Amino acid sequence: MPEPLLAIDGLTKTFHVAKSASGNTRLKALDGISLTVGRGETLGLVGESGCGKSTLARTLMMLETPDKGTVTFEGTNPFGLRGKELLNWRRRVQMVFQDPFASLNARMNAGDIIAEPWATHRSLYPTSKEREARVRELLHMVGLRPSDARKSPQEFSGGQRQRIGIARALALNPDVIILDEPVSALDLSVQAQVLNLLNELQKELGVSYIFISHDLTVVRHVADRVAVMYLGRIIETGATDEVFDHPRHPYTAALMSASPKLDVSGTQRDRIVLRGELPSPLDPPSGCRFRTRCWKAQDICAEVSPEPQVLAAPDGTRHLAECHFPLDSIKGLTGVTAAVASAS
Amino acid sequence: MQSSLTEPPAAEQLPADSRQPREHTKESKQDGKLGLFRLLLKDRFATASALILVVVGLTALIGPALMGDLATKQNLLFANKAPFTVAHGWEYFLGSDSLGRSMLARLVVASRTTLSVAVPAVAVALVIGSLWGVWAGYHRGWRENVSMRIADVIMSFPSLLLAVVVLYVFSPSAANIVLILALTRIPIYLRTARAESAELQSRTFVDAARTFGAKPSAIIVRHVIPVVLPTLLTLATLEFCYVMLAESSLSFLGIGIQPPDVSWGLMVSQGRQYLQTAWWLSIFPGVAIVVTTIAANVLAAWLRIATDPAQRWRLALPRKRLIARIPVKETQP
Amino acid sequence: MKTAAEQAPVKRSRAAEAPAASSEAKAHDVVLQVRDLAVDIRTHRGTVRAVNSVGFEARAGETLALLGESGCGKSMTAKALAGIMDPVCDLADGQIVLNGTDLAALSAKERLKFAGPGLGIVFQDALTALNPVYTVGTQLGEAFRIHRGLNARQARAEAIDLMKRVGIPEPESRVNSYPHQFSGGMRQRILIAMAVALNPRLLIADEPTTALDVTVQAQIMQLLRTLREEGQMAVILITHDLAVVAEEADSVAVMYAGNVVESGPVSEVFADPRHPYTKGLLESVPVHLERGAQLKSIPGSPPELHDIPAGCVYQSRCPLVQDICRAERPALRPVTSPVNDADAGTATANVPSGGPSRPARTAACHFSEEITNA
Amino acid sequence: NSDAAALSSNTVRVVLGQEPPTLEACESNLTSTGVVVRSNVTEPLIERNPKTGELEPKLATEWKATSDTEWTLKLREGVKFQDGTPFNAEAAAFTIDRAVNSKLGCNVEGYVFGDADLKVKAVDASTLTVTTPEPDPILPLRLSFLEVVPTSTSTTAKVREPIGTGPYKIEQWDSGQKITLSTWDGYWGDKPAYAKAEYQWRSESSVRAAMVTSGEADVAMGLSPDDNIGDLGVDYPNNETVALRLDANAAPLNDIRVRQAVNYAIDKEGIVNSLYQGKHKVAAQLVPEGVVGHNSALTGWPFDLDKAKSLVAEAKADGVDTSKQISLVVRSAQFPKITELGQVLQEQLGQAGLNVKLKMLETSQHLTYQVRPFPKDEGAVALMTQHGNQAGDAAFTVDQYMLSTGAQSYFGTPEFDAMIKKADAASGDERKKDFEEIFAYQNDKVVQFAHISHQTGIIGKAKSVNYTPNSSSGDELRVAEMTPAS
Amino acid sequence: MLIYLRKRIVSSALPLVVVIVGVFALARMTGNPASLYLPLNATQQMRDDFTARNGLDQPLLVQMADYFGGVFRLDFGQSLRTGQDAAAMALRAFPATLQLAATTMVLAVLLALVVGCWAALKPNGIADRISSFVSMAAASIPDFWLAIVGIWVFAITLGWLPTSGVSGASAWVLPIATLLLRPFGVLVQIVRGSMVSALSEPYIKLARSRGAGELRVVTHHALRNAAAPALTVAGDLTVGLVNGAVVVETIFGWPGIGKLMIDSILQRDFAVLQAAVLLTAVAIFALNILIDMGYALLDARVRPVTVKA
Ligand SMILES: Nc1ncnc2c1ncn2[C@@H]1O[C@H](COP(=O)(O)OP(=O)(O)OP(=O)(O)O)[C@@H](O)[C@H]1O
Ligand SMILES: Nc1ncnc2c1ncn2[C@@H]1O[C@H](COP(=O)(O)OP(=O)(O)OP(=O)(O)O)[C@@H](O)[C@H]1O
Ligand SMILES: [Mg+2]
Ligand SMILES: [Mg+2]
Repeated sequence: MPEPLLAIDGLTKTFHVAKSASGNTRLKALDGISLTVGRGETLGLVGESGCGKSTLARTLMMLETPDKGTVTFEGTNPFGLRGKELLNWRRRVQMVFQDPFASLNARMNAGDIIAEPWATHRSLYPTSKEREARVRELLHMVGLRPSDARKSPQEFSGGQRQRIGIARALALNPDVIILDEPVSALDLSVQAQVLNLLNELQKELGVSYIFISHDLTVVRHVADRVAVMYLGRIIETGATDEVFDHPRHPYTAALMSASPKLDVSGTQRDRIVLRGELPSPLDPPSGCRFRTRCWKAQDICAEVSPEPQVLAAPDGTRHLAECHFPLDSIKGLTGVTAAVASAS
Repeated sequence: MQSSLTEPPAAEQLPADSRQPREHTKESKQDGKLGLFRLLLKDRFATASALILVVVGLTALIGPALMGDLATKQNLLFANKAPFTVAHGWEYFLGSDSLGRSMLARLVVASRTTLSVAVPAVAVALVIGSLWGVWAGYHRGWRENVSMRIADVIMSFPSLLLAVVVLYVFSPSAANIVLILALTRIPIYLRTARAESAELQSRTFVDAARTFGAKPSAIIVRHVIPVVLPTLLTLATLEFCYVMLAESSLSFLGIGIQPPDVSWGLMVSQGRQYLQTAWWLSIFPGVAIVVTTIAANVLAAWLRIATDPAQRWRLALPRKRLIARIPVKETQP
Repeated sequence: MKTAAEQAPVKRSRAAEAPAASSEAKAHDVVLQVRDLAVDIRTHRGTVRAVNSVGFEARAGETLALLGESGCGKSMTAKALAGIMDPVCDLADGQIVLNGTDLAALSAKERLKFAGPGLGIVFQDALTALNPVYTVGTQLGEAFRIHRGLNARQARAEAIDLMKRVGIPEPESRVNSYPHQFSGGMRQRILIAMAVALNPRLLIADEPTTALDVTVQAQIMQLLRTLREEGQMAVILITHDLAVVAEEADSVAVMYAGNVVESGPVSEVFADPRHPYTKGLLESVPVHLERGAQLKSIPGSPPELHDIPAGCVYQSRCPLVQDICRAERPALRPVTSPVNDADAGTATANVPSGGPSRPARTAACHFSEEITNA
Repeated sequence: NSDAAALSSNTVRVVLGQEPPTLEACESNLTSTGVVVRSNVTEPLIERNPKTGELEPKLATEWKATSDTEWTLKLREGVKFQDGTPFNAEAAAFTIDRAVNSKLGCNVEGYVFGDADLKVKAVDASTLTVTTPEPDPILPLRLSFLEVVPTSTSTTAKVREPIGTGPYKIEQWDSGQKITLSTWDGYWGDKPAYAKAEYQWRSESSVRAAMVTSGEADVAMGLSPDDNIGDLGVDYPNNETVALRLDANAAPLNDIRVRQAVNYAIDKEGIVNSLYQGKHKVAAQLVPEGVVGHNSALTGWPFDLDKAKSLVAEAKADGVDTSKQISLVVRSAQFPKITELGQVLQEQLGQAGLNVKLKMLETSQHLTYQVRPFPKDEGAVALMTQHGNQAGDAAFTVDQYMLSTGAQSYFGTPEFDAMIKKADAASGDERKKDFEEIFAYQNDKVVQFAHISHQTGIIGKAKSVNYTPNSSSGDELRVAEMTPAS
Repeated sequence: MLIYLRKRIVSSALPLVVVIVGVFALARMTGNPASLYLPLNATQQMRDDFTARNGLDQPLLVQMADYFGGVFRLDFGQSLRTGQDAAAMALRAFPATLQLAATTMVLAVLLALVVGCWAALKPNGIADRISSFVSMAAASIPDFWLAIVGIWVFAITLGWLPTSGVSGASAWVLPIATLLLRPFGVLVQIVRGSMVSALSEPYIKLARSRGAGELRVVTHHALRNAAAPALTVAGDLTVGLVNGAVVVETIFGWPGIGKLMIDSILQRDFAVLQAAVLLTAVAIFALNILIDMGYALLDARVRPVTVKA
């Protein structure tokens, strides 16, 4: 296996918060996350709201300091970098933020926003002429007009703003871009435009993406591999089609089935509707974290945390799941639905 | 309702030559200023306020040179002459004071002292308090705690004592009054700036700047200050009023501006003895204070909206009764 | 002018209510009829028309989906129906007939009586739509205090009842919690509970799940379904998720730049779009494609509100554009549908109440007939 | 306000400029203390008649010098203190010892007696001898400042509410609000007309005036001519004199011609007439009429700007740096219209060609300029001083202001000092003449002072009260002299 | 909550010490009070006696140590001026100021709420313009001037109110009216501003969609949300009143702490000054804590139990 561009091992992040009901003040937002991203690859990251996706992204961007675990980018740990080397790392890893409204300063115009990174990385485009040319180029790349450089963020629609965010991330010619729900604020036709853009960039520049999204249809479209998160842990990873077609963790299965399908036949699908709410990350369940909502849970699930198991994938790709009772890969979803129907 | 106020013409109509982006930016900046000015003209109250402030400013700037002598020329036989008559010459149109000096000239000369106390006092407190507060709020942690405690200390410290000390150790002068007023008002800005900055530093666009590797100082300058500034400026205009009043209260207690210097506050304070015999001695400077502060406040309120891209539309909003319906062509089936 | 809800006894048990409601409203009865709705916004560029001659109808026990690009006026329409427009917006024209009463003709004060018992609305952003300083119980109970004159204790009991109804566990203790103590999904449920508190005939849900992940979305949709069936409510669902529309809605109205450009039963519209915009929208969905393949998207962007062209609103992006499109704005006309040919002849843009039980199929395009063939 | 009316028939309400810090008898030379205590609560052995300037018996009936340094006093009998104890020589001796010889640091000690210790002896119950270290012709006058207290009074601490022999006793002191005095039945003299006196205090003179106008007070002290009190205002000469004290230790004031020029440059008539509505009198010396030693022949300096200018020019021609700055040091709010006066003086001296800077200072700062040791490196100082001779004898003025070592004097000459020493030791007419000469000599040869005016005080007085203020009313307001106007 | 309170009180202790040390040092920079308390012709010997008697000849640090030693024994020293216990003087004056400040602020807040809400209902409407003009004028009139005019009009000309003093309810009217004006003027602006933004919040729309009328929307929904900024400013203004109602106290002869403080400053009555400053500083710190608790009452989100650490 080739050396991955970015490797994360055992990453743990705890937030200190005021007391919860049980008196706990430590919120484990990330709990031993291990992942790899290859060069030119797109890793999709899905999971319920609040499971730690954004925290993972922010930790990778060194906006948060992890308690434990390592990040390796081309063999070096970015958290140990200082000065020039740190700046260089900053240049190579960029992020597009979840909220296109909040991540742009409303008092700057689009051109200034896109050019902002160069204020720190002066050597990249030393003359103002070069910078202006590059801004125009970037605007063009993300499908905006050169004249848009003068507009301020509120003059753009949500989709256009997201594109400005992408242009800003591209300004430093990074090797990895972390995209935190880049399309969930967009409507369909704009979403299509943005996805096309990302796709082209990857083809042309060989950028790697970590693509966070709720929308499974979109993830399926863009990602080479998917990681599914639940309460701060990666519970399943594998090649996209493998995970989508043969989910092995009950939660993944539930997620897949909950995703609405554009099916105009009008027939009601059977779907797994999970019982109960996501448990509070402050007081996660013992043993397997999903057991409180899992229809397959047994006594052992409450006692022993499942270890990730390598599962056989029909197409030979690496498929990992963290479950004591992984689903049968052949039965697929139909079997699951039957099981739920009988359980409830 | 299409007025010249509308934004620059749609992008497509601009000269397509994008090889001259510099000119574009220049143009747009001019546009912006012009736009602001036109916007100002649209609001009658704001325009009037701006005019008043300009007049006051000019008066303070050139007035003393024109009227300085007149303001000190005493004539004991001509004391406390009533205003609103030109019988004694134009310079006594606003009457004369208890030493027979021209009220008009004294008001003009006092405007300079007043502004040269109020403006620097507000400016110094604003700059120090804001920068400090922004810095403390951005970094949080002990810097924030220590700063807030310092603010508490200054707030609960009797400013009068400070005034007496400064006037004792140094001498009573406008500069020292500026020093006292600035020092005691720093916490106001400090607190506001800290609160806003603490909130801002958790915003996503600040995080975005961090991911480029921008230094805290650069982020503060680029992202925090421009957002906090309008609030602080509005606060500063309220404070402008406060400082003028504080200065007159110091005069009342005998530790403010000292004659022969003259400020509006001092004039009000000294004129109070004559309220029943020569009302104009304290009414005119009082009116000057009130009018100036109202004008400053109105303009600040306006400016705050006008510089906020998200609120600017409010100003240019046509009144409800003026709505012109846009006719819509439609074919009937 | 009393509504059914107002005449209802002050306190009814939930159990007794459901059958009563369903007897009042027969399934497929037209609950709301909107005709020629127009909304103006006063902006610094002058007054613009954000919503223009919008018409549709909502039926008891059914869901009408409003689809359309961001900024096309969906929320504005919803707010106009609920009578809670921003101060810069004016209802310029049109009728909003709810159960036989034209809300558009009422004064703001008279309208208050309908807010709650007549219609309820759910906003997209559950965090900002709940008042952060009051407990959810207080906010849930308010409708009862206003419209039924209950005291605080009674209102609280009703609030607990409501929370049970929308599936919030342990409502007795959570009724005293503040909005920020709830998760996004629960907040959304509370908003829904608030909207259905007085069993309105019409529920408007403006992007109720956009901020939520799919598992929560599924739960919310199921809740809406249950409530709709229990109370024989008409539901107007605003979303831009075509998959949700496909799964949840009975009929759909597609909006573009303030105009309804196409409407009809979901299955028919999705299977056989008769407006190029609808067609483009359906084609942008990333399904059943090679990974990384180019997605279809509609080129260009919608016209700005102050710059809406004469003629068809979609002309700048339409692949079929002709001279007539630039000259004349096509009206919403019935179109023939292969699925529903029989009704097509009688359908009109605005069906009077008591009309046919199936919603009509309409489109606003000069070439709606050609599209099928294209 | 019928309540107030009923009250006012037997209560006289007085409003003062400030709350007395204490009513301690040995501090009663402080204006705000004395105005309440003196002759109301406590009484002195000997009393000075403010109108005539003569000393009159009070608790002492007779006094005479029994030697150069010894005075013998005969005390009144049958007088009781308000606590019931009898007044006798022991009490009188105790009072003097307590005020003058103790470590209490009484204000009156410094004010009247300097650092001289007195020997006091109670010869019998009603006879007292006082021995001074040096001959002191005005000892009886000095004793008139001592208010007699009983032997039960603390000798280690000052007392806030003294017990005296006066017609009124302290009924209640609501700190910050008011002091109430009520008549004491055991008083040896006549019962006063008012059963009660109530003191309040307001620092704004216009408010004090307003209180009389609105009927909230019967007597208001220390009003300003602009308080618009109309015919409720009563003028009285208050013994205060305003003058500039010129520091001859620095240029340009070290030249007598410049000091003379200062005198010529001030338009005293103009100031008195315009600022003080003609109520003050132009002054030619530091003490007003009525004080022993006042020289009624002195006419003072005329206002003559040209003369002033030429004197300055002369001095300049002789090498005096007349462009050097003179600090005109003024205490803010010392007396009505002082700021205006300061500005007028600055302007007028400026016109004479002097470079004057007005310095308005608060009390404590002003005091550092007023009394020795004077601040160094201040250049020439012209200090505005308001001097009130409460005692009625020029010695109290001259020792302080003119002796070259005087606490408030910048300079003097040996010759002048000798004149003063001689006058101090003299008595009777000779004393009077000596002091008159001294005042004339100062104007002629010394010119440390530029006199401006003798002030007139104004009190506000309601129509319902009969009272005629006199020159000591500001320090000693005798309630017993007030009667209701029927 | 109690833990939070304890924390706040502990963290206020150090600033309090700083305040006292500062006052102590600054006060002594204003010079030896001897000449104020001794007759003008006092001899050097008397001055030295005075200085020694009051411990002013010691090095500053020793004086300070003595003082703090005294404070721990609850002995705040004696007034130079009146010879009374300094703490007793401060404690006697304080309630008068507190009552005045509290009454004024309560009235100012109530009035400002009413006027501010009224103005906010129609931004830029007639009511808004009028109230903003009036409130700005109110905020910029010098208080001593107003006080004197008030006395002239209401006490002398009309005879409705007493000129000054503390006797009877009517004596409160003028001082309060005078003090009220600035807080009122400032608060109207603040209330109006935060009301306008609160009224444009989505939850207000939702309340309307539930059938809440205008009055209910304003009083039940917007007001509480708009109250926090008003609370902050009201707090600062109250601090100003507690610390600096000097002018009004001076004019109306109100025996309050502000007057006591300025007198002590001008009279170099150090012990009283220190006691008064300590007392007001404690009060101000307490006020700040109260205000923070007020926020928590108004808005559950800022309750210390739920905020993120
Ligand atoms: N700064 C912080 N302090 C305390 N807790 C935090 C902080 N940031 C995040 N959390 C908590 O960590 C958990 C993970 O949050 P995160 O934002 O990573 O979720 P997410 O998966 O991105 O959710 P979403 O899909 O809603 O964006 C949540 O429970 C959140 O409340
Ligand atoms: N208060 C307002 N002032 C000015 N313009 C407004 C205002 N509110 C809405 N608009 C404009 O009216 C149009 C319709 O807005 P609306 O909120 O109805 O869109 P929408 O269809 O709900 O979009 P989305 O899918 O993004 O929610 C938009 O172009 C918007 O910019
Ligand atoms: Mg997230
Ligand atoms: Mg919307």
